[in-house]
Amino acid sequence: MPTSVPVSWYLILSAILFGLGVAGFIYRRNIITVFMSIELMLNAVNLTFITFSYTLKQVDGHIFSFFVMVVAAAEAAVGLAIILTVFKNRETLMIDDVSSMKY
Amino acid sequence: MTALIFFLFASIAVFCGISLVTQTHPIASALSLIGVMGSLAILYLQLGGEFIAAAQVIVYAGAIMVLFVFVIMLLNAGAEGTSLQMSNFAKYVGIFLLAAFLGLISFVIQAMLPKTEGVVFGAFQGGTALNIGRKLFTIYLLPFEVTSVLILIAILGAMVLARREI
Amino acid sequence: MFLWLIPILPFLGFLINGLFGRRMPKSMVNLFAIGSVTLSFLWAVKTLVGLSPLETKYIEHYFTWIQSGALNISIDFAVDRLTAVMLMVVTGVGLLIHIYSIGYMADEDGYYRFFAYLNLFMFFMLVLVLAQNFLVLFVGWEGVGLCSYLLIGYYFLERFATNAGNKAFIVNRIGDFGFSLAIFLVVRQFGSLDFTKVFDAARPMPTETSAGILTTICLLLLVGAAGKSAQIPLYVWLPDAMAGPTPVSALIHAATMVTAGVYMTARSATLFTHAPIAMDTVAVIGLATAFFAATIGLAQTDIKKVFAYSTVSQLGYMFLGAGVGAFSAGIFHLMTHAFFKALLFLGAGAVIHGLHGEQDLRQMGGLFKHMRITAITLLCASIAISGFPFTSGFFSKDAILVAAYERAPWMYWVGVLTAGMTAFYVFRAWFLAFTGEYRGHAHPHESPLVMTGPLMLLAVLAIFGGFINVPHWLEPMFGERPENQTLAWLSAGVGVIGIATAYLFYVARPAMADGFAKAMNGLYTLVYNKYFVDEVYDAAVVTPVVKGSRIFLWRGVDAGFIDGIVNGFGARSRGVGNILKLLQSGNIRSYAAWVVLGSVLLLLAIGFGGATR
Amino acid sequence: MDFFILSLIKAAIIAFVLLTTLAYLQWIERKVIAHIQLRVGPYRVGPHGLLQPLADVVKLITKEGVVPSHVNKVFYLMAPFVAVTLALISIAVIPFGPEITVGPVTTWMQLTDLNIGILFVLAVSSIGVYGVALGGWASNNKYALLGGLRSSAQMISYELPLALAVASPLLLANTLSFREMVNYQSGYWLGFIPRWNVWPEILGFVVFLIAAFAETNRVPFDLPEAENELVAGFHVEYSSMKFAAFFMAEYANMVTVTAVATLLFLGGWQPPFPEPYSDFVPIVIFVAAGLVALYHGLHPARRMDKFTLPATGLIFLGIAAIFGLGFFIPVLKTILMALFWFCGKLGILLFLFIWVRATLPRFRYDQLMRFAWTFLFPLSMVNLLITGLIVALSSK
Repeated sequence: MPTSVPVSWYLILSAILFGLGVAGFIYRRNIITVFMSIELMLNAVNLTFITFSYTLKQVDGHIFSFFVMVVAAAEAAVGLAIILTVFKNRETLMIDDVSSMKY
Repeated sequence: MTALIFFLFASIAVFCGISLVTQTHPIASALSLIGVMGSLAILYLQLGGEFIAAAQVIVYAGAIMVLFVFVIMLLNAGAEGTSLQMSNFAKYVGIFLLAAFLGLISFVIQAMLPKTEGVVFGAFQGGTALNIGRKLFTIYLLPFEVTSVLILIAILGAMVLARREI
Repeated sequence: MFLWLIPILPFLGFLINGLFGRRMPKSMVNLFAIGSVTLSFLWAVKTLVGLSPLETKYIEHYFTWIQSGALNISIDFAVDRLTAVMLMVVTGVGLLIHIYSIGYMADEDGYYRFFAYLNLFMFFMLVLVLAQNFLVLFVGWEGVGLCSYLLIGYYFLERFATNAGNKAFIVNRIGDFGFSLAIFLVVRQFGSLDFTKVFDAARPMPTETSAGILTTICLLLLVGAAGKSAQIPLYVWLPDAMAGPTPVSALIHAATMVTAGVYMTARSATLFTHAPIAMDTVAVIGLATAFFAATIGLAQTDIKKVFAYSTVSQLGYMFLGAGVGAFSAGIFHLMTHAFFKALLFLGAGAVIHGLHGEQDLRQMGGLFKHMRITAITLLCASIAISGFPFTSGFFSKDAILVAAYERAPWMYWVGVLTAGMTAFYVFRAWFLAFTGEYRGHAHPHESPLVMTGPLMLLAVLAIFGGFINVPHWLEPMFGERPENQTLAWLSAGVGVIGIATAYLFYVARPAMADGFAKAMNGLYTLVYNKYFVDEVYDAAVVTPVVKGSRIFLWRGVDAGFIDGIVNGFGARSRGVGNILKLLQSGNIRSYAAWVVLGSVLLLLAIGFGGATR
Repeated sequence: MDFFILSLIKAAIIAFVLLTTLAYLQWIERKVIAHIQLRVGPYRVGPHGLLQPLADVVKLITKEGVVPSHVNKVFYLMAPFVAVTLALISIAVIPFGPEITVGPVTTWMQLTDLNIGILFVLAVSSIGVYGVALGGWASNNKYALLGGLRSSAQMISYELPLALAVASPLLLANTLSFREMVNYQSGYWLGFIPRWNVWPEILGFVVFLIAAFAETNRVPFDLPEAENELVAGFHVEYSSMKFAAFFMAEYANMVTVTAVATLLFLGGWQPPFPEPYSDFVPIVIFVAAGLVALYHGLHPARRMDKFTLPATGLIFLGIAAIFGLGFFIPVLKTILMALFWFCGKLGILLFLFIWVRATLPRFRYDQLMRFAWTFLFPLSMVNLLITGLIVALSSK
């Protein structure tokens, strides 16, 4: 067991989490779960921001991830309101059933 | 010690991430996501982001995910049903492709950052609330204000969506 | 010193009146319009008192406006002695005219609009005057042009008013084109637009005996100045500009805006003195304009037209002064001219107001007993413009003429002749309006105090304004000027002769004028019709441009080519969209899959690209 | 590894004291409410029911843990665990006193200090809602679900004014660490008014207290467990130790918020009187209490008093003697004085909680939400603005 891990491992962890988020986004059919997959991807990106911030010894990455959080909060507020509205009108949370927005 | 913490929480994060994708019930997924966020917060701490770790817990786990759980409970969303409507072929090929892709990315990352020294706790002290506040309210003042407007718009949007019969 | 307060105050007045004036009572509109200008005037006075004796230039830097490469243009305001004179003229005369307008515009529609425009004009004029670089000056320059356009077309329901506005605007564009070219050349030559930097760089340059870069710049500046200050050949818009309300004619088209060209020339004196060819051109154009416009003025029957041509003529004097190197005399004449010409216009306005809109001199006469104050104040202005000894015109005009004599005696003689004509046509107008029998049908009455008050103040200034020794005040900037008592008295004498002739023709022997006109029938027709310049321009420039635009630009380029491109793009896009829309399945997960596919391909490309590099 | 041993010792002390306190807090609550309502409260087990908590613990542990068949087992079992863990964890960053030196060891009377201690407490309290929400949802019972829903909505709503109220003293003191916050509040205006944040931040203090009542699901904001509407709300399906865990979590939360209030607004362990006088206060109080107890022991009203009251009096006198001993041992004095004042303030605030529970009726749910969003939130906002203005004006 090494006493410390290289920075790149954090990035790989982030990539894994991002990949899992993508997989969730594509495989899952429940809108809420899909939404949570997006949050997982955002979190993965935040991890890279923090990691690079550490590598470059600059605090800017923290601020970016702070902004990501704020945007995620706004997104969650609006997104969940949309989900509520969709559920109210269609009685479903399955994403494949909500497909009338097409050509 | 650093490595131990990293492996512990990284594996928790990955495990919770897999659980998020594979659990059939949304609330289980939500709790898995909270697990990911919590372990990421620990990793942030390790990387010197004490403020952002606290913000991660407060904003993500404490506010956003509570909202998710709240909505799941409100809609009383049940399990998704066992079949993901995915043929076995797609499932296994997908998993294989994902694994292959992640391997590729890992390889690229390792190739791009070949000789980075290990992460040491405390090597970066710049993530204090003081430093972040300094930057946030000087260089990043405009983005900050813009995001505050964005939040305002989001609040209004949520209110409109929730209130009116659409 | 908060120089920015001086222009900003009228701007605030403009904002308030422009945005809310429609719903405000007139007293409120008055309060904001007059109040803002009053405060601006007081602040200007306070600033100048605080800065006196103003030996050097006082500059205030506000912020960087344009930063591009080596070019750095900032918003700066500055005050030196030249600006001080202009500031006093603009805010002082402007204030009087604002007050006068309360009475004159009392019954007009769009009262708030008028004052809003007037305040906006004050703002831009003050920006122009306070500017510390060419670009800010240009902003003010264009702004006053805009306000001039808006105010000429103030009666926009009348066809001739909008036409006159358009004419003024378009003719000014030609001048502005020259001015912008001059600015570009200044940037190219000096790398800066800041007055101090440009002039400091120009000062050590040798005087150009043949056409060089400075001469080019100065000639282009002259084009701009000729457009704004109505010099040959771009003077045609000014007489038509009389379509606007009379206070506008007084403020913009006599006292302030049209003198911007003179101001700009004086401001660029350093450049001009290094380009003698340009100087001579300025002088010749000024003299020609002065003479030419004066002859037209002899035969006009519209009282405002007479004064309009008089303005063109007097502006010619100022250019003559600048052209012969007597910048201070030019500025001096600018100031005195602002007094007496504003007075002339305001007096004419009072007459028109008293006659319910009548402007034709032939429909007036014998008004002296009906409107004594107006008559007397107009008389003051008339003797001032005639150069009667010890009135303001006497000092300023003679300063120019003496300087012209130093340069070339023939210029002096032409100038003196013009002075005589000036005296003649101004007094012709006065006699026609105020003496003899009343020939019109309206019921003349004296104007209210709010109008006569400014008239009386201006009358005092017109008579005694000459004792303000502006040339001496400006000496540090433009050097000393020669004096010559004999020449001065000579030109004054010619002025008196002009007055006497007018008296002879229009009071003592009224028949003589008609007889004279009949005797010189051809010449009279030519002059009466303003040498047919408008008609020539119309045939030579306007008609070809309009026809060419209609046939080639509109039908050919716009409808055929540009619309064709746009419509073609639309049609192609629709075609492509018809195919691409098949991707829009409405299934979000398939969208996501596409996005993932795309990003994976990108990543792979980056990965392999990075590997091969 | 000195650090680990030291931390372990401190953790053990704090855990022991805290858990005992939690148990006895419930006894105190029952007693106080009983006396307010003119009852005697627990009386049978031990003198004046003093051993009641012990009996309760024994009862709860030995009771059969029923897991209903319709629940979602994993989350059902997880919920009380989450609740109690999160409630206890934030005590780790609460300092009880200043730095002390006992023999060779110099340490703070605090388990661990974070630069962002206050944020840590906020973070933990913000995820504390999961215990309740999860319990309500996993019970698969409509009353429990409603309780869980109410609690999530209520806790996220009241967290806003809470956080904003916390932000004001942070602005004043310019720090996120509890220690520095307390240090900032040391000293006296005019020599006798303590420089506590509660004076400039009286509005923030009131907002904080109200929001704290809601955060801890206490009366008058105990909608999640409103007995008469929801039977018992989110913990209706819980029994034995799992039920006790929720209870413990509630009391632990109370202790935490009162401790935070003490540290942020009431000067932590700083005495309210200048140094020489404050040292005598505890001795006087304990001696007086001991004498009163002895006096009543000599004139017993009830049978047992003959024995218990003199004993209590003697214990009080003994405590006074220990305080007196502090005059000769500086370390002891530092520890005792800090603990005395900190616990005194804590006790007063806790008494306030109990008092309010005994007197105020419960809100209706819509009133509760409207109160949070249309009154408390703007009020805390205004307070923050005023504080910011004060700081901005006085910093020059």
